[in-house]
Amino acid sequence: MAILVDKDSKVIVQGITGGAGSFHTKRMIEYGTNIVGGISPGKGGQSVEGKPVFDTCAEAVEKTGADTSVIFLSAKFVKEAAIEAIRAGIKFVVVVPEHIPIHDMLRIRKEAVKYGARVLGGNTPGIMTPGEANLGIMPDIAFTPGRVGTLSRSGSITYYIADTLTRTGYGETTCVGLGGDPVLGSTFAEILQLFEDDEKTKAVVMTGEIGGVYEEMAAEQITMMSTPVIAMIGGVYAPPGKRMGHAGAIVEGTMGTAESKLKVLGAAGAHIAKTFLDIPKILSELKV
Amino acid sequence: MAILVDKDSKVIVQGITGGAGSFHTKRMIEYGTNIVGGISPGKGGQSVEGKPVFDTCAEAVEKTGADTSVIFLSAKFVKEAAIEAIRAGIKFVVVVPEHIPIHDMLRIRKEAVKYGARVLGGNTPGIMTPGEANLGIMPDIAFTPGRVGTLSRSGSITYYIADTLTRTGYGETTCVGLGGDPVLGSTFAEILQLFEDDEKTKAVVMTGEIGGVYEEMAAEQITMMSTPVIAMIGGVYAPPGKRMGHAGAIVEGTMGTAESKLKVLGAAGAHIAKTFLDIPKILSELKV
Amino acid sequence: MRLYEYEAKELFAEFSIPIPGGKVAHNPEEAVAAAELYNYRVVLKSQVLTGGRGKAGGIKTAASKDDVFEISKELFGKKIKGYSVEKLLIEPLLDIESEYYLGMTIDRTKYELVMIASSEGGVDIEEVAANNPERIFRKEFEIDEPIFSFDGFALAKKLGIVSPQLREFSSFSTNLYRLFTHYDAKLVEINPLVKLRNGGFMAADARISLDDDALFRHPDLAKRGIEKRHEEGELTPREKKAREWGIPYLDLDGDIGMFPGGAGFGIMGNDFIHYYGGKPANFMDSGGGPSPERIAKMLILLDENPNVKAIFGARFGGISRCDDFAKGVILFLKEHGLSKPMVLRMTGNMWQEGVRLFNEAKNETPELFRNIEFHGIETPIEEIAKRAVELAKGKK
Amino acid sequence: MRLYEYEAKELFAEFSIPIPGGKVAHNPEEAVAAAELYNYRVVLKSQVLTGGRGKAGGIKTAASKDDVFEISKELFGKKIKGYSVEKLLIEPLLDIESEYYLGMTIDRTKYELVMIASSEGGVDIEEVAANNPERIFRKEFEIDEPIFSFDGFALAKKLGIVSPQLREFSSFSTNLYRLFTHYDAKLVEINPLVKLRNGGFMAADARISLDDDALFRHPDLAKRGIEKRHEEGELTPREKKAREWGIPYLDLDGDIGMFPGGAGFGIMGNDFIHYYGGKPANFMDSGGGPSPERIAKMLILLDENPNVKAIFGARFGGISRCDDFAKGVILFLKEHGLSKPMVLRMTGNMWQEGVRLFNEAKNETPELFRNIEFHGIETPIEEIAKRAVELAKGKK
Repeated sequence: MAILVDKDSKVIVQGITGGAGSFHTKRMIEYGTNIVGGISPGKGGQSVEGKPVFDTCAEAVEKTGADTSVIFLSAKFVKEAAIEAIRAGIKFVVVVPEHIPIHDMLRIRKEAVKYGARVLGGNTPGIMTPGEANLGIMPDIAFTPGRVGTLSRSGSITYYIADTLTRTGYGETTCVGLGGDPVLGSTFAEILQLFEDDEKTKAVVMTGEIGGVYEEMAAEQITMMSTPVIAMIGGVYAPPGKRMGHAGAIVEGTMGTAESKLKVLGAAGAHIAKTFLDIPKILSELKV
Repeated sequence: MAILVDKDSKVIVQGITGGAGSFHTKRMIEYGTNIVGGISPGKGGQSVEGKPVFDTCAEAVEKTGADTSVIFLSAKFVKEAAIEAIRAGIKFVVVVPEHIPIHDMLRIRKEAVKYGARVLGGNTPGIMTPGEANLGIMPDIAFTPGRVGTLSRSGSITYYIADTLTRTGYGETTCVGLGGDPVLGSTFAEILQLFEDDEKTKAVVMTGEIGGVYEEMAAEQITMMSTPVIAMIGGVYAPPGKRMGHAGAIVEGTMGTAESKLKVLGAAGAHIAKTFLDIPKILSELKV
Repeated sequence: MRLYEYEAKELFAEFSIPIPGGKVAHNPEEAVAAAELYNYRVVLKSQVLTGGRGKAGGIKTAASKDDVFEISKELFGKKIKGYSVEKLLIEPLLDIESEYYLGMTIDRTKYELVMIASSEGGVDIEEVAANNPERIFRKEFEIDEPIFSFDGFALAKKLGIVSPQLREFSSFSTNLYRLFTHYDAKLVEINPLVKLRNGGFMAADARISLDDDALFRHPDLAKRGIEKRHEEGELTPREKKAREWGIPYLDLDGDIGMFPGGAGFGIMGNDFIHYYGGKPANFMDSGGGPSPERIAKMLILLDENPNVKAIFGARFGGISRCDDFAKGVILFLKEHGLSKPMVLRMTGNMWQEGVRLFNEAKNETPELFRNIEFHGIETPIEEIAKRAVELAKGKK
Repeated sequence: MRLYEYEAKELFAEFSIPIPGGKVAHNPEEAVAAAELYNYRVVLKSQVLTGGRGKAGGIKTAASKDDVFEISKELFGKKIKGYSVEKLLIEPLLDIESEYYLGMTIDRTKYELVMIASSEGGVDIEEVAANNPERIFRKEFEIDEPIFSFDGFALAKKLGIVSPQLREFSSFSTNLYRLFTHYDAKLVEINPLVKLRNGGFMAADARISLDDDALFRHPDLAKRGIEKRHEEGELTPREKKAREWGIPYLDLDGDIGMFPGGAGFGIMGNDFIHYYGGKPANFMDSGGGPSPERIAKMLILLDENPNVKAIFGARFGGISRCDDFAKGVILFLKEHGLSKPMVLRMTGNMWQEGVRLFNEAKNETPELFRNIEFHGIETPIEEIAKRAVELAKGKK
């Protein structure tokens, strides 16, 4: 078992004819992801990597039974693309591009709630269920099937965590990139609940960073979980009030500091890791 | 019993400080309608006919427990007023003014559906439950408590029908003016269902006119009713394609003709009256 | 409120819907000047507020300067379904490969906006709907919901538009939708929406009907000369007079002057007169709460109509008040006088005061009231209608 | 993206939010000229992209011509929290009766827009929220929902605004809302929103923060000079250079040059260096999928920084590719050369090709690689961080 995606997910790529879209489509297929087609309005009838291109999501859903989508489009087109997918019946949408306008993300979230769909991102590296499906841009070298779930706002952190879990023999059930944009399609709390419900996931590693409030929002969820959660927060030594690239990493009052996040998560029962190497130590103590 | 309004309805008047608003407030109170206050933003704290004026519907609902509203405002303010009432928890809104923009009525209807409220009008004479409540502009002389419900798109027709029912001893349970505007807050079908559910209403007289589609839409409802329905349609001799004052009276294709309406309603089981005097005859035959 | 084609096309241009271009001409000289740009290969389109111009001979093509002059001369002053042609839209001839239909309106039964598209353009869309319903495609929208490009793509695909043209065609949908919602339209139609032989799509015709009641939100339209307007064909002199007075009035071909309160009973009263063997001379609507002056003017229209042999009067005061009504009738009697027999029923709001005013005036000047038979709520309205028919037939 | 007060007030005026008027001055002479209109009874407000100007002495009042000249002279060239004052907004002094707060922002936890109002204006609203939460009122809105007048009335009433002023005050809410949604704002604040002694309300201050990522929708803003901008205080020379090259870069006070891939690990790597006893000399973000040229420039920034004693390099190819990364490092080595010791770990997408490129280049010109210790996925990143700390401490 896994969460959100597995080998049976029927995946379309929105923006499949673009540079990034076609490059990562090839990679995803090579990993074994069940890519069933792609969308590129005005290019319907073509094919990319042997997969059919459709003009609209509705058509793709009708002809392929697609239930999942990965978006590779420039930020300004993401709102329409995500809403199109959701309205066409896609239940899981992965938004890889970054810099999605905030008001657009609010609208996408509203549609997702209305239609019962789930959105990851924007600015997510994607999601990986090792051995089954790789959606987005994650490098497969770090991942191996196993028993720990991960979720993180950052791509590189996700890779380092998986790398660590793989090297120490725990492996991963599913690795979820929440995304680095300031407003996200899904929250830590929502994804934690999915891991909690997944029998194969014996522990979860969540990594956050200074800025934003999504980490704090996860605390209540963690208190209700039987699956142990290991939490790691970046930015303990970040200079306060200075931008560090990620819009999500601006320190917003005391709520967004690494101290605040670590304190809240620790109090909720999460096991705090400082470096990646702490993770296998904690897992071993927990007898995972 | 009655439908939609009775002596316990707690009624506010939106636009109570205006000319028509204060004039009809006085009339409604004299009839015995339970007017609990009025709305006029910026005039909160005043009083009209001894009733308190509030700035917002929310305040009026909080302080008086109002559940019903009558609107006397110029057309351009109706959208906001109706939505305000609905969002404040008012469950029944009577829109007396005419010429409400169609797009506004669509929005009002959408809000009403969302919040489970009911709207009459625009361009309705209002609603009358004889002996209990008179909301709108109907002249009380025509009405007396009794056992027939009426609904009509026109004010004057409503009065003539009540006049006839009163004179012949049947009297009325509730008389509903649907309104003369092209897009209406409630349909014939919806109000017919309320009469069907009302034990005291032994028969219903519905009167429509050429133009529009609301009469035809009632047919399906009539086939499902145990309460007999008498239908009357104006415009049998109307010159086709010519405007007759009411926007709702423009003949729109064959669907809106008097013949079409009479045919559809007759087929659905309605008893057709040509003049008002036919109504007591039919009631007598039906042993109402 | 229906717009002229050239006005509709101005709004199309504002919303980035491609139009052929062209110019409005008010006389043959302007037509020739406008046609020069297109080397006189033009279509001359009569600007009238009615459909079916083509069949009625209001749209002609020309291929030379002389053509343009002669044809426009012929069209100016022509009447199309009662509308006289005062403006021509001169457009370049289009080289058309195929024709589509794209329109938008309001579905009152479902309280939603609906876009309608068909691959059968340039013909009567209602006939297509009746005979080939499978060629009509609908897409519904909730009010205040935005349209998205993919909605346009989906509709275009249903029409068989293929990939390279998809984006261009579907922009018609999104722009049409924005125009519709922006301007509070009741109907917007592009029929035909043409595909040109050299590629590209264009709105060859344009029809827009706006909601009169929402014009207050669009003061910019008035600046362009798009204002509330008379939409019917030629008016009779009496209809013109009524319009000047702001009274909805229509001449019919009978002999009973109809003086009812409210449009609803106006329509029904018309039927009643027919049921009892009479024929109304007019339709009239007093509007809600008419002033005494307006009431008096309504009676003038009837009394001065030579076709009217008797007047059927009815007033059930609701938003209107019987006292104002009585004042208006008395004003008319005093200042104008009634030359036709009239039977009148008055009841409803303020009826007591109305009756009092009548009695008072009648006591003062009984001769003014000699042609009036007066009734109250005790007499059924049907009796009044019957009596009006009798009076028109000369019965005392 | 934060706007200057005078820019924010321009947008306020566009949305019919009353402002005091006034003018921007770039030197004391302009300040005097601007103040003349108000008989020199003005307030001089430093235009800097930071809060707390008042406490920092950036806002002064004047009552005479000399005052204006002297005060403005003093303010120009002054530094406020690291920002130099280059523009003053000269506004008439207001005769204030009371002060309110009205603001709007996005609640990310609930995915909705939220309007915040308080009768405690002119002070730090966060302090009010902390100390007197009962004086803060919220009204939430779903995205793409319109605001209605009654929303404004309701909020105004909660502040104790009474009937005669209700309509005027509540128009601030509706206009602020429209501005917020129209311009894709993240934050709009009026603090204080003042009630004047002679009646009427006015936005005495204005703060707007827009969403950089939505600026593409508002080309009109660029026409007014409102474009993406640098919002921090004074930049170091290296930060300026990095900005010119488009690289997010921040100087810190340590000695380890940080050359990580991705901002997420950039932040975490900074912590790791601290955990192992070192101190980073900078923060840097490569951005998604950097080109070889960009990679080379990033290394130049570090190698030319005299504070840097060792470089910590990490690349986990995701959207970025290890082959491009390797090309960039090789480009740097060949064209610039590496003068500091560097420990580097590279893995992820296209790592095989990256390793091949490194080996090829190293075979050709081994001397260029003498300062580099290279690792792949087999070495935990913590070991790399530890080694960087060692190298910075001069350990071989």
